[in-house]
Amino acid sequence: MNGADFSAWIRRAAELVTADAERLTTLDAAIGDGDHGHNMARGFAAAVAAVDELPEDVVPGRVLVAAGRAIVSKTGGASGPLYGTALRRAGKALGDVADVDVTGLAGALQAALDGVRELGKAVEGDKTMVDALAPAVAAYEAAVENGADLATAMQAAVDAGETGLEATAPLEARKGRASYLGPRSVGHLDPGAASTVLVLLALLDVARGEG
Amino acid sequence: MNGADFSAWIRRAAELVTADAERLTTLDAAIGDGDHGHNMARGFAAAVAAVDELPEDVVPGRVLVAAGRAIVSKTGGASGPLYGTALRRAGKALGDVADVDVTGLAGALQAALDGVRELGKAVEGDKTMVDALAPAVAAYEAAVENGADLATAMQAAVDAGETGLEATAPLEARKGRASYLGPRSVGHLDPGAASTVLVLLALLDVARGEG
Amino acid sequence: MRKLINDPAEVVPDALRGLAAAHPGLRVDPEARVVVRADAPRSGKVGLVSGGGSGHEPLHAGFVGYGMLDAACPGEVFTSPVPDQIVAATTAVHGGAGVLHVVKNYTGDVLNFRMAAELAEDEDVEVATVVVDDDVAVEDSTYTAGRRGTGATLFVEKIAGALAEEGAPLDAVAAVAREVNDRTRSFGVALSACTVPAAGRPTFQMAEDEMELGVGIHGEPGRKRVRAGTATEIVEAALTAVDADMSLAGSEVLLLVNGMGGTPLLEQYVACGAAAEWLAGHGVTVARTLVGPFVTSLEMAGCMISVCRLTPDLLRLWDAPVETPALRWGR
Amino acid sequence: MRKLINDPAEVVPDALRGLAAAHPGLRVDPEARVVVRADAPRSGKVGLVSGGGSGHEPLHAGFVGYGMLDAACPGEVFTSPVPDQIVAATTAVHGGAGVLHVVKNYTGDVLNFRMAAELAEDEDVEVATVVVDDDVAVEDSTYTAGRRGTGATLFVEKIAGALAEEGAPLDAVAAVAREVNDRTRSFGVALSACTVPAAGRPTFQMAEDEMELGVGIHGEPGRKRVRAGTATEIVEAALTAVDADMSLAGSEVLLLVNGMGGTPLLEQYVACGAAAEWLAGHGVTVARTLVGPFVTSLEMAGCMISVCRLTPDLLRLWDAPVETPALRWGR
Ligand SMILES: Nc1ncnc2c1ncn2[C@@H]1O[C@H](COP(=O)(O)OP(=O)(O)O)[C@@H](O)[C@H]1O
Ligand SMILES: Nc1ncnc2c1ncn2[C@@H]1O[C@H](COP(=O)(O)OP(=O)(O)O)[C@@H](O)[C@H]1O
Ligand SMILES: [Mg+2]
Ligand SMILES: [Mg+2]
Ligand SMILES: [Mg+2]
Ligand SMILES: [Mg+2]
Repeated sequence: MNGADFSAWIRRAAELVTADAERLTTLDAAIGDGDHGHNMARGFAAAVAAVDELPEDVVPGRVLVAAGRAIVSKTGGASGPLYGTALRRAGKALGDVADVDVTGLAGALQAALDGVRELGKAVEGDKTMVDALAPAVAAYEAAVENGADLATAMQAAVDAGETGLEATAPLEARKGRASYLGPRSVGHLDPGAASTVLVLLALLDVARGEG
Repeated sequence: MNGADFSAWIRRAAELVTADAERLTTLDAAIGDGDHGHNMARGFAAAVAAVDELPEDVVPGRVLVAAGRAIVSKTGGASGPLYGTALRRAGKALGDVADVDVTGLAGALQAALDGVRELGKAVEGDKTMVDALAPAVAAYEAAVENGADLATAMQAAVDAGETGLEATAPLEARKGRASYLGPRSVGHLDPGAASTVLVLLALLDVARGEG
Repeated sequence: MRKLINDPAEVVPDALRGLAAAHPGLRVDPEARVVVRADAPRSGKVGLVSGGGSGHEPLHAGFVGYGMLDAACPGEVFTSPVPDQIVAATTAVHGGAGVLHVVKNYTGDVLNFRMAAELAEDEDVEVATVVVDDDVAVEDSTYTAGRRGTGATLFVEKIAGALAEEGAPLDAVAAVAREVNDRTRSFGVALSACTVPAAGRPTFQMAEDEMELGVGIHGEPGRKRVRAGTATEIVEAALTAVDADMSLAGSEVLLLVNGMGGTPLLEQYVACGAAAEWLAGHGVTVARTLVGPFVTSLEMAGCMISVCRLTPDLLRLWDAPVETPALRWGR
Repeated sequence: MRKLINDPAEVVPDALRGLAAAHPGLRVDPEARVVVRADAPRSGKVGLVSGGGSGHEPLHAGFVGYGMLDAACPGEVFTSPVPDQIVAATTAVHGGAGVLHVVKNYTGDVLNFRMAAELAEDEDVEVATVVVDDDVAVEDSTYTAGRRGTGATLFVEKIAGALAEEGAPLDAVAAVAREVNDRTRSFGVALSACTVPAAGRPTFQMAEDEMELGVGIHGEPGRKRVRAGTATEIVEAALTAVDADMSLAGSEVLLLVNGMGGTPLLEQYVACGAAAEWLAGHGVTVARTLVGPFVTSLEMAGCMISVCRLTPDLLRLWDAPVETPALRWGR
């Protein structure tokens, strides 16, 4: 994947979170403050605007760093710094390579996950986006080790992410706004995990050449 | 009528305005601020309490003055000073006579009307309690001149008061809160005129020996 | 009814107990329903007394203190006080220089204050009365009860209070109070009704997408019911009505953007921005601006705009130190 | 939705234009969304910066001024500000003595302020951070995000602001801010939900006769939903929760009876009276009381009670002069 492919990913992610903004906000209203959809749509719109500014031949790493910076600057809320840091870390991990292969992407995804973990201090089971992102990254790496191609590995990541999202329902939130609810947070999906699946889905679309 | 009869009037009036408080308040909500029923109930309850304090053999004039003072002290709003002044003036007009006859009552009713007119500066047609009280007093006096007895004369007063009340509906208010509505006050009965009919009705009940 | 109360019949005394607990600078009698400055009477100083129905807080009790009112008499919710309260307040603040009654122009308030003034004069207290009637939503005429008193009341109480604090005589304090009233116009817009605790249901019905132009501060219906507009449209409607009655162009003004009780401060500031823009666009200089819920109607949503055409003297008196629960600066 | 706004997406800049028009003592940048004291930076003085989602007005922008905050960064309604705003505010008020960030404990606020602090330090501005977490409605634990920051924020900003105004160094200002937070507990009760302009519908549904105990200031659901009670019952529930977490008997306290935005001041005073009675009955001395809508949730009905156990020093700093749009005394 070259810079254009990564720009396509950001654009596709913006389309998906905007299309599903209502659903994300409704999930957030149940256990948070009902703004996750707006935050994601605002943040990724800013990311697209930043990516549009970049030169044609930009390297993948710079695309993700620019997108991440824009999201941090424009989103606010918990999701802004978290998604922004994830993308910036992924971009830094890619360095200056002009063409990213399956293993290169593995390193980037791992870096994104580490960034979210460090900043948010959440572990799996806390009912956060980590519950979707962590299994997705693991599944991607496993698939790559078994020689899968990009599209196949990303499909595995999305499937694992979706399973992780579903698994957040029975959990009691220990991080983020939902944690204030304690037991009352049980029985609802985590909005950030839901948006994480959408962002992974956007990358799958690009890998499939549908972005 | 002796002091006990006038005390009975005040008690009967308190019963009637309390029983109809909801209706008076609803009328006031339409063209005023929706508290006339509460004001009348509160005011006449205070009048009854004051009358209860008086000696057995109290003269009629003192009953009305005491009731009027209590209403002024406890009601507030526009109706408090107006009803209170009406009763106080009527009481003063009666002086110390121990037994009030039909003509004596005529003077008292006239004094009440004059008191309301002076204090409120309203004339007939302004859509106020004057539109019920003025014709009632006139009808009472006419009946007395034609030799009617107390009950008959009071019946005439009540009938004229009710006609006056009905006649307030098409009027545009020029005094009181309802005047702020201008044309929008048309089509509603005046709450103070409605309560005036109740107070006259209470006197009729006493005259009939039903108080 | 979502009310933070105990017994609807006890709302006023219950609130007065809270007022007493929060403000040691006030002498509060919850039973007699009188709120007096702790240092009253101040000998030689003209006393300022106001009052009216409760439900407009901080008006009037929140304006009792140095440089403003000497006493307030809160009536039942939306019902004027009774003469006994007013007489008690008047005698309590009489320091030998007489007392000014600041009365909002509602028949009930006017009549009860008139009776109280007569009774106070029987006790040799000289009383002057200023009737506040600034609401341009009401068509005025000598045959009617005239206009309602709304936002100008705050201006009158602050400015007359400052002059009284300077030691001016009763006639001068009454004169400046009338001057402020004459130079002030107000117009209110409601986005929702309000509920009197004793009644238990809203004083009027209003659809989600409607607004009441020229509403009164007791939830009385106003000039007309129209489709709800933007903040800019609402402010323009209010200022246009004010300007039509008292031309503002070229004058220096005191601006009050008043929340009616149920509208968030965030939105009151949106209205303030629109008002500032409208006034600047019409050649009006805003010398001072006050934004917040000062003259309220319980939890009614909406706002009222009051504009006072200043003179250098009035501005000086406005800026003079004041120390009350709801308005404080300079000390 | 009965909102006094123009475009829901423009509420924050529109309100900031109103804030700028009303308060010449503030330097407001509606686009950058930063509110700064006109006289900033004050050389040698520690700068105080706070911020958070909008919809809590007057918090925080209404507390910018002498003796309190040097700058505020309002985010979107109920959404934390972004690092760019915070960095701009921090550098604008840095007078060489460093800057204290007062942050309410919400993940979004904490993360955005943390990123801003790192960026500001890249520009050689020393930044200390105090995280406010006084809401006892939330069960605390080292594994969770911890308690929410609510009413204590006002106490922290006022008292730390007073110490900074005295010229104390950053570590001392940060220490007193943490001390105030440690000595304060709050509990809120909602009688109705509120509506975020961008969302257009209430954040939660509540029946007429229900109340939400331990509600958050973003309309987050609280501890539990129960049948609405009297003011006395509501206040008792709040103070019992506070007292269970931090025993109050025998201490001298600062009391805040805070309206959530949609509850009339008259009713807030009823709650204040109930609170004063409960505290007196439990051997608590109330040194100072503040009643009004200071930390709000748009038009949510209800109230929050905050109690700070004072020391002589904290009381002195509380009484020190302050001059902001929403809190002013002593000058
Ligand atoms: N400490 C954390 N670590 C990881 N993810 C978190 C953390 N806190 C919150 N989140 C994620 O952020 C989401 C909420 O984002 P959003 O609603 O945009 O922000 P806010 O909660 O500030 O309104 C949650 O659903 C959760 O997935
Ligand atoms: N100037 C006046 N003269 C005579 N009656 C009046 C006058 N103003 C008001 N009223 C009467 O008072 C009634 C309203 O009384 P009430 O509702 O108790 O007082 P308020 O209007 O202060 O709430 C009106 O319906 C009218 O009949
Ligand atoms: Mg959220
Ligand atoms: Mg009425
Ligand atoms: Mg009334
Ligand atoms: Mg949020």
